[in-house]
Amino acid sequence: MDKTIQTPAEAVAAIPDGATVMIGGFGGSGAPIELIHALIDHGAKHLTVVNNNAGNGHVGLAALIEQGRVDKLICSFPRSADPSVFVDCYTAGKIALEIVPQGTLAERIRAGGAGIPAFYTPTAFGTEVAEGKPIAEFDGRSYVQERWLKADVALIKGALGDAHGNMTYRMAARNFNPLMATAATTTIAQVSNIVPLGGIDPEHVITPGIFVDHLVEVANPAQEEELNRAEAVYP
Amino acid sequence: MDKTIQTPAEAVAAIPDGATVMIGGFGGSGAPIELIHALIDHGAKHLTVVNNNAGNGHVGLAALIEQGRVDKLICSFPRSADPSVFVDCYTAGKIALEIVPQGTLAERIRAGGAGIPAFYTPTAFGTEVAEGKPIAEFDGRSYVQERWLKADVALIKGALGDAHGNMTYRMAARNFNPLMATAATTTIAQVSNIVPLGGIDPEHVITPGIFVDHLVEVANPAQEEELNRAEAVYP
Amino acid sequence: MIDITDIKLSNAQIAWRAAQDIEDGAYVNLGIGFPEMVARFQPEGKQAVFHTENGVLDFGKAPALGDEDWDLINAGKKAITLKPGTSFFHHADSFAMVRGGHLDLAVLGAYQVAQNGDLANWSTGKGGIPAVGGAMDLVQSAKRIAVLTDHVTKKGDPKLVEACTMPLTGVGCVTRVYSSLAVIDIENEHFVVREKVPSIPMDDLQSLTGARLHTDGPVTDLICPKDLA
Amino acid sequence: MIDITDIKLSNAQIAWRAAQDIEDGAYVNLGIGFPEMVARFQPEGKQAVFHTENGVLDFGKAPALGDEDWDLINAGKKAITLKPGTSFFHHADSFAMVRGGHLDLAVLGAYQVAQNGDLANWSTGKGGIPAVGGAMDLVQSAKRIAVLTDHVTKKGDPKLVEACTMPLTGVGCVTRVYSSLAVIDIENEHFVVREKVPSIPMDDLQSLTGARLHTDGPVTDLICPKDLA
Repeated sequence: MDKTIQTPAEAVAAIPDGATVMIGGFGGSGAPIELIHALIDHGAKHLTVVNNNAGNGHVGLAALIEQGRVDKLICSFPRSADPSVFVDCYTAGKIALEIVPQGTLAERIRAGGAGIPAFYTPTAFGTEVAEGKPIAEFDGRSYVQERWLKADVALIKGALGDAHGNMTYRMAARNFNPLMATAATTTIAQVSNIVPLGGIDPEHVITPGIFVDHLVEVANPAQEEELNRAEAVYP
Repeated sequence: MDKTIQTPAEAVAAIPDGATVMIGGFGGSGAPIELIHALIDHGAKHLTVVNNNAGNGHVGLAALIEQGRVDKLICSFPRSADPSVFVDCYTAGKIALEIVPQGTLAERIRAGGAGIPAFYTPTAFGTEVAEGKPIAEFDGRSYVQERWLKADVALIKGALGDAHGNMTYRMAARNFNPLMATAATTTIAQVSNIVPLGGIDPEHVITPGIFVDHLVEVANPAQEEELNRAEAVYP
Repeated sequence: MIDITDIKLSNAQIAWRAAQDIEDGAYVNLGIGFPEMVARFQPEGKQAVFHTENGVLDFGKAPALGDEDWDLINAGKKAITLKPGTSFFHHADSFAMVRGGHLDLAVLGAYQVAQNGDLANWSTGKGGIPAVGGAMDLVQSAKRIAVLTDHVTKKGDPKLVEACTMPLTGVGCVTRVYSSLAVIDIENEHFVVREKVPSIPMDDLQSLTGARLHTDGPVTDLICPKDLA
Repeated sequence: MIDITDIKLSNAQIAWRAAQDIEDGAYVNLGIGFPEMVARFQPEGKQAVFHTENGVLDFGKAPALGDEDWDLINAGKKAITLKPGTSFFHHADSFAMVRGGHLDLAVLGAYQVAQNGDLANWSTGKGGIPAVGGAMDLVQSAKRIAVLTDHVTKKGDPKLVEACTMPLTGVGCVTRVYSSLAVIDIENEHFVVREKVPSIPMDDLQSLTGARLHTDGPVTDLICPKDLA
């Protein structure tokens, strides 16, 4: 078993039009820029994207949106230093938006990966975000029922990876990445280093290989924040 | 802030009669033997205990049951090499038993720690274990509603710990320990080594300190399996 | 009616047969006891990745006697070993793997299997102390559920039945049965015989089964190596 | 009616006052923006442990300009630093801390706070692009919810009101308001004034508030250091 793939282009080649794609990261931290750019080159369109944010500047997720590939975005916080790409698309009615509270977004993705079709949360009870959702009372308190969230594909970014798909992450770049790995039919990871099997201490594995389908090594990956400070534009 | 305590006896001294106590471990692996024995010495009774099993031999949880301290056990698998203590108590009607499928037990504890009052699982649908529980259909499949599980106290066992309560575990001794740490009002941990703050790499922390209230160092902790092979009896 | 004593497969042979169907890289959970033997018989070049509920993936075989580390065990509380690729995780993550449908296969024992795929393997329903462990999670969520079992009980009663009379572990979950006499798929609520030991006539196999056996194409000979350790 | 321009507290002073109430070892989440200033003003010997939604606990202050590592940021996407005791975890674990009631305190900004504790701080309801982030999770689950806010809007309208007119972030959740003029608890669906800046008469404070102010014991002087950086 060897889950490694040579290039980001090969890794994303099978993503079809209309796919639901989870993209890891919180802002630029943990965003798999090279995989997103490969997806732009690949050309898949009419995507539904799940991400915490809505992109920043003109690279990564913002570039995917700017290229008109995203029909719908499911996120918690579509603001950033420069959200102009998303704002323009949204204002022009070119992209649908589903706002999900951040903890609910995380838990819905975890539930998707963990086979929990629905759960109850106190979050958003009594707010317009909960409108239309089932409400139930437990021990005298009211909760909102939320459904799992799954995807066809997850694009994630890690630090170390091995041929069986075991992975680690770098600091706060962990965020949504390990969750999304569990909730997609196909999980594609870029890692800074592919190490030999056994190169990750079993105690330090964050994502066990069972959740990862393909890994590609991207040494010295781009950081969205740095690209934006350099005013980079993709493609 | 310093969460360390000098002895197991001091660590468990405030556990009251009638408490619900989660005890980590899967069989003997990860079982906090010294804390359980300190709890026996402490004398609290009418306890409800949550554990995957029901004790083995005459040490640890089996000893706690043998001393007549446990009114009710919530577990998935009350069998072991020598479950005679539990079997005798159960047959004599001295202990109540709630059987919970292992994954549901784990998820109920996680839900308790994560503020999820209820969730749906496919597990046990159509079986007698699901009798009386609400059933709901999602996407054409039937699921059982399960409630969170919380405790007054969790007794857990780790490898390294620091004064802020950050912890690691040793191999498969991890099991229920990190979950129970999150689901109890007071979490008491025994660790093999208390290390200086910063002594655990931030990437390798399994239980962040927010979930741990008290830590006690028990160097070279007893292993239930080894005690039983030596036919140990406590007290 | 033929005497099956000498023609039925041993547990090791049943486990061997089940092992032949496991694909390279498949994620597999082996139930406590007899199903654990499957790990011994993986064909060359077909390396499954084993999962154990208590939080270990991709572990190695049992250590030599005396080399056990009792913090490194499987769900049956037997000692296992590390190998390159092993990872540890807590119980909620472990059952996220199970419940989330990430396992390709779970291999379990059975008291009874019904033709609709219902499985009874956790309680005889006769009193005693119930103990379910992880079986109820596994049977509802792994992609395929294989059962390894004697074709009949020690008393000679069928274990493959029209409807289970013992308490269920899961409903409509079993996809294939490797019995001591046959390999039988469960399809559309029917038992479909794929293979049988050569020396048992189909009629006798039917007599030893509590529900109608169907065929769908040829029934091939079920032949296993004889001296399996 | 007194002109409050010169007597109201600066944001730094409000943050300073809030910081004085945080106990040693408290687990605290500071909202994006103005509430982040609270970390600067922790009293000697009272060291809170800060949580950020994006998966870091017990982190240090901002790095020097040019020393940023953009994989080490807070929820406001500002660079932070490691310190002994820092830990990383994923988003589901991070919100397990939040939703599970493990945070002692969340400190947030507000558009409006109602006397029953309802909070509106995520959307003005006037169109534009909604963005909720982690606020809805925090307000329903942290043990205490403190709001830092100007007492009135730039136009002079009350921000402490009988009932919120803007979309709610959470219901009945706010426990204490640190405003630019007063410290006000929310108890039994009432605003209870604990402290006020010395130079504002109670009647004027009432005039600047959209709901009835109550007292329950003496109202002490709210005095903050002047030159806070």
